[in-house]
Amino acid sequence: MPERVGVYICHCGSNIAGKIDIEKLAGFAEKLDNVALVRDYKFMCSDPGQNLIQSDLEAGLIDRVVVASCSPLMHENTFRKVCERSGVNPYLFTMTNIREQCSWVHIDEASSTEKAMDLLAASVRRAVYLEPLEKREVAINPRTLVIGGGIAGIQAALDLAEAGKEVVLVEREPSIGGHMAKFDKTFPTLDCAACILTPRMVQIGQHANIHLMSYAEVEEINGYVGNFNIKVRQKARYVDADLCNGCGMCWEKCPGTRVPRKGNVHEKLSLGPTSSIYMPFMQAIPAIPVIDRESCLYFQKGKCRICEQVCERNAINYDMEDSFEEFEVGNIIIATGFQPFDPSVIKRYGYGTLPNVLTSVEFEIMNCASGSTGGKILKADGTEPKSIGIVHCVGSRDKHYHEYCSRVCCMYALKFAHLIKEKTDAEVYNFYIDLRCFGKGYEEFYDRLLGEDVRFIRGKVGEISRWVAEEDEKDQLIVRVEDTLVGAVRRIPLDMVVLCTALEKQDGLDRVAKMCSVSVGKDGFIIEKHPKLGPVSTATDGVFIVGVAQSPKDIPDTVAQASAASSAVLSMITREKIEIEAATAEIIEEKCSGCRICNNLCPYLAINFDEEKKVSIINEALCKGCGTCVAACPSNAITAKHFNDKQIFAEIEGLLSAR
Amino acid sequence: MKLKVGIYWGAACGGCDVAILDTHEKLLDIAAKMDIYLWPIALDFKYDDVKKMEDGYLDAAIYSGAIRNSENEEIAILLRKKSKVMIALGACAHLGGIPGLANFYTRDEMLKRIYIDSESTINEEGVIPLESWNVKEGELDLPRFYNTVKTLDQVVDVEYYIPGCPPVPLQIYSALSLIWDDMLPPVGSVIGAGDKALCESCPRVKEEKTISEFKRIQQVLPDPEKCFLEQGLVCLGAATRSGCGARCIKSGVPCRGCYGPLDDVPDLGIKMLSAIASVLEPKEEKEIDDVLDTIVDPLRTFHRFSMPASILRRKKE
Amino acid sequence: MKRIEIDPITRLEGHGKITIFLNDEGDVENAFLQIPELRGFEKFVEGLPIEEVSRVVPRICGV
Amino acid sequence: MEFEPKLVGFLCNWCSYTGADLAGTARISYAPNLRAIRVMCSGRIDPTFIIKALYEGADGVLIAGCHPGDCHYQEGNYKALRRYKLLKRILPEYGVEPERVHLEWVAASEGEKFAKVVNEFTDKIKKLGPLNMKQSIFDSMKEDIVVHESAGEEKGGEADEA
Repeated sequence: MPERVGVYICHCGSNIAGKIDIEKLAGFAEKLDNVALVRDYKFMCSDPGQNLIQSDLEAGLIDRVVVASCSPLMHENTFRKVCERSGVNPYLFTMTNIREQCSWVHIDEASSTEKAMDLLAASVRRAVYLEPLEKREVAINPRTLVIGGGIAGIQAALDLAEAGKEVVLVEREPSIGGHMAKFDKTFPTLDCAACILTPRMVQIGQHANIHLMSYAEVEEINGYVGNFNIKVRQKARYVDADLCNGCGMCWEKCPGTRVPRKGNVHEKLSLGPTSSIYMPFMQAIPAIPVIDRESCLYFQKGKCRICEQVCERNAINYDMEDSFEEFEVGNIIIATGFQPFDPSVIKRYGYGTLPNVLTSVEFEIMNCASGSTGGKILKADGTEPKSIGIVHCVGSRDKHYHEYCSRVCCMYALKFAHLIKEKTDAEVYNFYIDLRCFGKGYEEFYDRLLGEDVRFIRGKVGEISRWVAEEDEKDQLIVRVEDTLVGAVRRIPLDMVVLCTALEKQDGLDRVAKMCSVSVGKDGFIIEKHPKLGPVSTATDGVFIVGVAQSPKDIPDTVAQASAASSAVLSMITREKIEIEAATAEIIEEKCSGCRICNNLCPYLAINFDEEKKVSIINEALCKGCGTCVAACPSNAITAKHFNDKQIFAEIEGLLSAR
Repeated sequence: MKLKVGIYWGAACGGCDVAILDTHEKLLDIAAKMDIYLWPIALDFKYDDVKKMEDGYLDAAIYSGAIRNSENEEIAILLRKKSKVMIALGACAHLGGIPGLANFYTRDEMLKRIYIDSESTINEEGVIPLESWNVKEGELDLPRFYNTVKTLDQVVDVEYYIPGCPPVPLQIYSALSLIWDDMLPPVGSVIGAGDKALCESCPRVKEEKTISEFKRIQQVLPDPEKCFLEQGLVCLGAATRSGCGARCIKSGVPCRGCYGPLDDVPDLGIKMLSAIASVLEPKEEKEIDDVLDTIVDPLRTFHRFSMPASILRRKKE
Repeated sequence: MKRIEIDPITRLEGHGKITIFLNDEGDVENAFLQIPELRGFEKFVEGLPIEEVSRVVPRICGV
Repeated sequence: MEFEPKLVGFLCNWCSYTGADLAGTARISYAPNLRAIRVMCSGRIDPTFIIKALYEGADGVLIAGCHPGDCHYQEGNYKALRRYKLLKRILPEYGVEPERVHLEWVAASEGEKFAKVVNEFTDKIKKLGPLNMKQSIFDSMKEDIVVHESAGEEKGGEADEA
């Protein structure tokens, strides 16, 4: 029996009926081949509208459904569900967009109606070739991989672990903590970063549900939502984590220097010990030192082995090699954070060539009570600065570097100003473009700073130099800036300048993105599934992004996202199963010649070559149905379900069939 | 009962007929199974003999060659009438073949080049062949030279296709044996060839493909073990039906698609274009252009044998 | 005047027909050999890459 | 009457189709000549579709996908770009002006751009005039007929298998 198509035309109140001659369109539809019945209704998406379709399907009058109404992005699901309820495969339905792409955008009624007729003819022809598709489900492994052990990863991992789910937390550095561990205070509440972070780090280290892999990197990710296979490289620490008790004898006696011990204050900036065997900082988790091969005398010159001699636990092992661990997880959370922009590329700011020009990260370390200056703000020569400039937007909001706003600099610049005022008698200048104090308590913090005798100059700093004019400026930096509120170029001598550098995508983020089959945008950050409705999800099911991996953001937003992602993961785990794309591509083995044209076209690595059968095969669980391989297959051995050649040819013919 | 068969050639080179002869001793089997009622290259039957047959008298007509002129079409129509099954033999009848390359030109452009501009022809009056010519004894006529070369199935219904330029002799034999064994597949099928693309029977090692430059065969010494396409040599094997035994490939030259497209591929050339473009390396427009610059004469390469059978058939006038 | 057509001429490569006119005495008055076959390689090899020409022109005659 | 071209558009679901919907939501009016076919990704667009559309009567074909780097499927749009570029190169050999096939990147947020692209493309094709591909193919064969009819019944040169 030939296919019987039911055509349903929606008036959408006057949204469609006001511009399209419904009667004419219905009359046209009736004459099309395979059309069994045509109905029109005020609102097809309403219950009575849906019931029209349902009763026709249930009465067996039709076996294909075409609804001419709004965009499929609006109501495709609604009508698919109607089909399902009526016991008909939802893929036997197709939609004609005569609202968004017709009645709403064309002025003339005659041409709108004509266009609607063409679109409808295309849908009807397409409908004839539609094929029922099976819904597919995959089981979700309840274990989760969190990549990155900064505050984002810590929060996400703890949320999941507390809910009783297993987590593997992989951190590239020897300790978790990330950037937050380097901070002294956090804005705008000025609470001590270590005081709020350290307990959480300790929890991570001790949690029964968390397998912490520090000093480790994800090497490979294969598989798909619910079933990812992970391979992690555990880099060699040269210290046996099971034996070490973190006594500290090794780094006290180590003659090697990872951070120069000589030199000025700024050259010696460090959070942890400066020796070759070191702890990144004293609260590190795990509290196990690591040997820096580059500066270790034994690795470089072949002798020393002092740490080995002083270690009472015999934990030092110079022969340790990188090892690999493989495991499976159901979901992945990318929490890789950021790296600070390197301002030395902006030559006119003199970073790296002029003394006393510091980046914000260096300034944070200097402020940190456990750092090498003991939290004191000092010039390179060890004296206290009398004046400090804080330059905003270094590398951010700048077409030459990053167009985006890094979102945190204004606030940490204010925090710096406050800390300087608290710790020194220095004068503080903030050079800003705009002050963006948009968070809870942020504007109030700015207000507070205004009362702390901090100067604000609105203007982008043009140059930082040593062009001193007078004797008392001789050790100073000269900042030239246009004060745009006054309308004059100012020349300000300062003892020290802090550059508020942009937050950049973390080094290696592209690699992680590629492994997870997610896209990065122009700015280098991972593209979320939807900027508003899916900010922590990605186009790849089971892969989530939190914190700066998605875009620059501050700690509260990062933590909120981390909890959002962990809740999304929990929702997946609790479901136990997930429905995956039914409209995938399929290789017909009997037609595949094994030419391998398609093999590296798949962004999801869903296509593999079966060496025995000499044919390519698609892992349908990985396939997202983009159809790139289908268009490329020179022998049409690959079909795109729901978008196959026959369906699209029928649409083309329908669109162009003369009326 | 022996089958009654007519063999004819339209715009062909005779290679298909020779391929039938090249079945060697199998020819004896063919002769045992079939009586031949027309075969201009080998036997002396005239058109009149065919016209005198009852309609449907022949069990099969095997037609090689493209439809290049009205005589080709006329005999195709005649044979169609006189036989139960029509078989297109070889690339020309199947796809238009090499004569189909004329579809990049018009009839007038062709005739001018051949009869007037030809370096070896003295034709000061610019005479081109006439369709009829009165001599004092009477009227002579020649077939009309067509503007557009057609495939056999564009002028008559065709039941089966035996592809190739020329078809592999053994494949012809096995295709013919389907007739006498009464095992013919559904009408419209390609017989005497494979169901997959040539890569299936190509002995070269195939890997993932990324092409950053195309080369011409004289510019490189190709690695005999490796896929041509991966070495930057345009090869149509991936889009071409197998069955030839990879004879070109084994002789060290890439495939040009004489066996035609696979089932459900409406346009071999355009499909190959898609496949090749898909595996280019660059992403930037300028770099893509640079790579594409290295493909010489793309359309006539992709449509070497199949222009008349492609969707657009010919160059628009 | 009698007209005899040998169409096609057979057992050779190519297409042709012969038209013979006999006079009333039955003698050949005139005879014409007509070659209706033309495919136009002259034109369509123009502009082909040189390495491809050697793969196209064998199709002039396959016998 | 002014020539009103028939244009076929192949729009990717995530960017360009959404962008076209946005033009609707924002009620940005544009030329009614384009009829869109939705595909999931511009990478799905087989050049055969474009040739087919031209054959079936389209005067122009528009391909629209996500901006480079923004593809929902990571790199489908690059494949679309490469195929498009190679296709454009061969169109003149079919006697078809390459301008009749056009590719644009239209993001989901670019409703206005979509409208502009359609308007500009419509104008461009109006200037080029009708393509009439199918008709011209059959017209080219109008004279290709059996003239002497010494065998069989006359069969016209026009063998439209379609």
